[in-house]
Amino acid sequence: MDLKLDHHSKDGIEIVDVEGEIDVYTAPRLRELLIELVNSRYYQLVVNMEKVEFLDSTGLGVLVGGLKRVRAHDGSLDLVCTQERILKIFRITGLTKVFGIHDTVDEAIAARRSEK
Amino acid sequence: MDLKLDHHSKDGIEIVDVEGEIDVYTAPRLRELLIELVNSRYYQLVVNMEKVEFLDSTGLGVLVGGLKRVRAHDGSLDLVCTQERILKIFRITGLTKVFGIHDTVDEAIAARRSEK
Amino acid sequence: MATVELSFTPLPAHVRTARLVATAVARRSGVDESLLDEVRLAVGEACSRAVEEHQLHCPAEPVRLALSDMADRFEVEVTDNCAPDSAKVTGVGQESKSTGAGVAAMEPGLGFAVIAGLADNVEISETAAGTSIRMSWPSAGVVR
Amino acid sequence: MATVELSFTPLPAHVRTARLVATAVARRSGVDESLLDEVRLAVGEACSRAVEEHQLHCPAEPVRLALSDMADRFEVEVTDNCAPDSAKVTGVGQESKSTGAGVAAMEPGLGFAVIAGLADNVEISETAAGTSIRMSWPSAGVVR
Ligand SMILES: Nc1ncnc2c1ncn2[C@@H]1O[C@H](COP(=O)(O)OP(=O)(O)O)[C@@H](O)[C@H]1O
Ligand SMILES: Nc1ncnc2c1ncn2[C@@H]1O[C@H](COP(=O)(O)OP(=O)(O)O)[C@@H](O)[C@H]1O
Repeated sequence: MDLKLDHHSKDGIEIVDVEGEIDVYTAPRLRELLIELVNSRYYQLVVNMEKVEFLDSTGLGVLVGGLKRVRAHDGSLDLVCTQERILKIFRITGLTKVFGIHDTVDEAIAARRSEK
Repeated sequence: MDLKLDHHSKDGIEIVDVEGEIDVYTAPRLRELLIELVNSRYYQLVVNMEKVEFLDSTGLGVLVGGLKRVRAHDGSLDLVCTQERILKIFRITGLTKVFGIHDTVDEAIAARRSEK
Repeated sequence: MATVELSFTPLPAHVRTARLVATAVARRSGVDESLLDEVRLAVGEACSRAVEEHQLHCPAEPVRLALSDMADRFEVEVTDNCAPDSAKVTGVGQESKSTGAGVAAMEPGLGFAVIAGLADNVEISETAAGTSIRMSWPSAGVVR
Repeated sequence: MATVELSFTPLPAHVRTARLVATAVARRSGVDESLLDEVRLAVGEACSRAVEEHQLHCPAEPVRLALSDMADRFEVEVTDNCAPDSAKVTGVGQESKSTGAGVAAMEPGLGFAVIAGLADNVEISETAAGTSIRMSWPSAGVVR
């Protein structure tokens, strides 16, 4: 399955819905979208990974790159993910300590708002 | 998908239900079953191909081999198949003229009984 | 140059791998969905034939499958690496004596009949290295 | 001897073909279903890394993937054919300058972190011909 990307605003936070495989072949498209959002001054992002079927290190790299970009503007990039096979990849690379990872989009938004 | 084989008697005719892929890898199992049935004196066979997902020339060869074996005992081997992609393979190899091909198991049985 | 090449020990199980790879690469190369069934079947036939030849004549040698993205065609070449033998091409699908148990189909020529009926374009050549079956289908060109 | 070998031009799309083949052959070789996700991911990482190296240093050379059925292990070897370079192994997943647009991940070492975290057994060797990553998983032995 290829990559499907969508995004919409919710409570002032931009939600990015990702579906399919984020790998060396498709990750450049996610990277472009994140750059485009930051260029359009969206600095509070939540990437919803619930429909991601495959994630490799190129995908991880793109997410880390996005995080760096929004942080340069005092922004945030949180993740929504409950799939064990995807969480495992964040765990073995130590990235669970770098990203806020939540069970639902609403929880991610709530956590972010309470921090402000 | 691998090959699944089942068989049962109906109106004195042995119905062989085939499911999955009949190819160079699995066809030997179908061949063994047909030989076993003939050795057990089942000479009137109907092979139900409605759940066959893939068929190659090795599979065709096994069916032709089965037909020859039952004919040596004045028997018959009819097929049930309505799937265009499978029918096409019988057509391009000229085997639609060799096998009786029916839309349902009941039709195959009826055609066989009316011939007797 | 071939885009993807697969070589495998001559075993029926690997014919399935070959079908899987050929179909995936054909799809990626822009071959129409309606033709993928034909690609899968024709590649399977050509590889089954090569596996059979190898089992008879050179079981230690791998069978080779080459997939190439041309401008507007998707080309497949299956090569066996057994020395040529005049009976070989016509012997496709024939009951093989030495493997006995069942790699081969029972009717001579069925495999080629399938290939000829499916591939848009087929070329068979005998070289010193063995037999090559080259088939191709139209494609929407390289889509990457 | 490798059971199945795949060689492909260094393009990200073919990394998908490599994953597909490795997973299918691993399954057939008796690798447990619960490990297939790891095989798919680790092979993808190793191939992504090789593709990146080739794009930088030898874009005309194919990347090679060899899959072997051992008695009770399934072994995968990914070989790039670029001359060794001391910075190479640590450079996995690093943003590559020349390919720019995005084959590479952004964090150095992520690819290897994934491989190391997933493969049951990993060996990396630098030879005159290039870098080889060899990984293996337990299997139920040859099931054919
Ligand atoms: N065109 C392709 N070429 C090679 N591998 C592919 C291709 N498309 C998908 N894959 C790989 O095959 C696996 C299954 O793909 P998927 O898209 O889910 O199913 P499908 O077989 O319908 O394409 C995935 O791991 C993916 O990386
Ligand atoms: N173990 C395997 N090795 C190589 N190819 C396989 C294997 N199993 C299935 N295939 C091929 O892959 C294609 C899809 O297989 P199928 O069994 O329907 O799905 P799955 O991907 O779940 O195994 C078929 O054309 C089949 O020939």
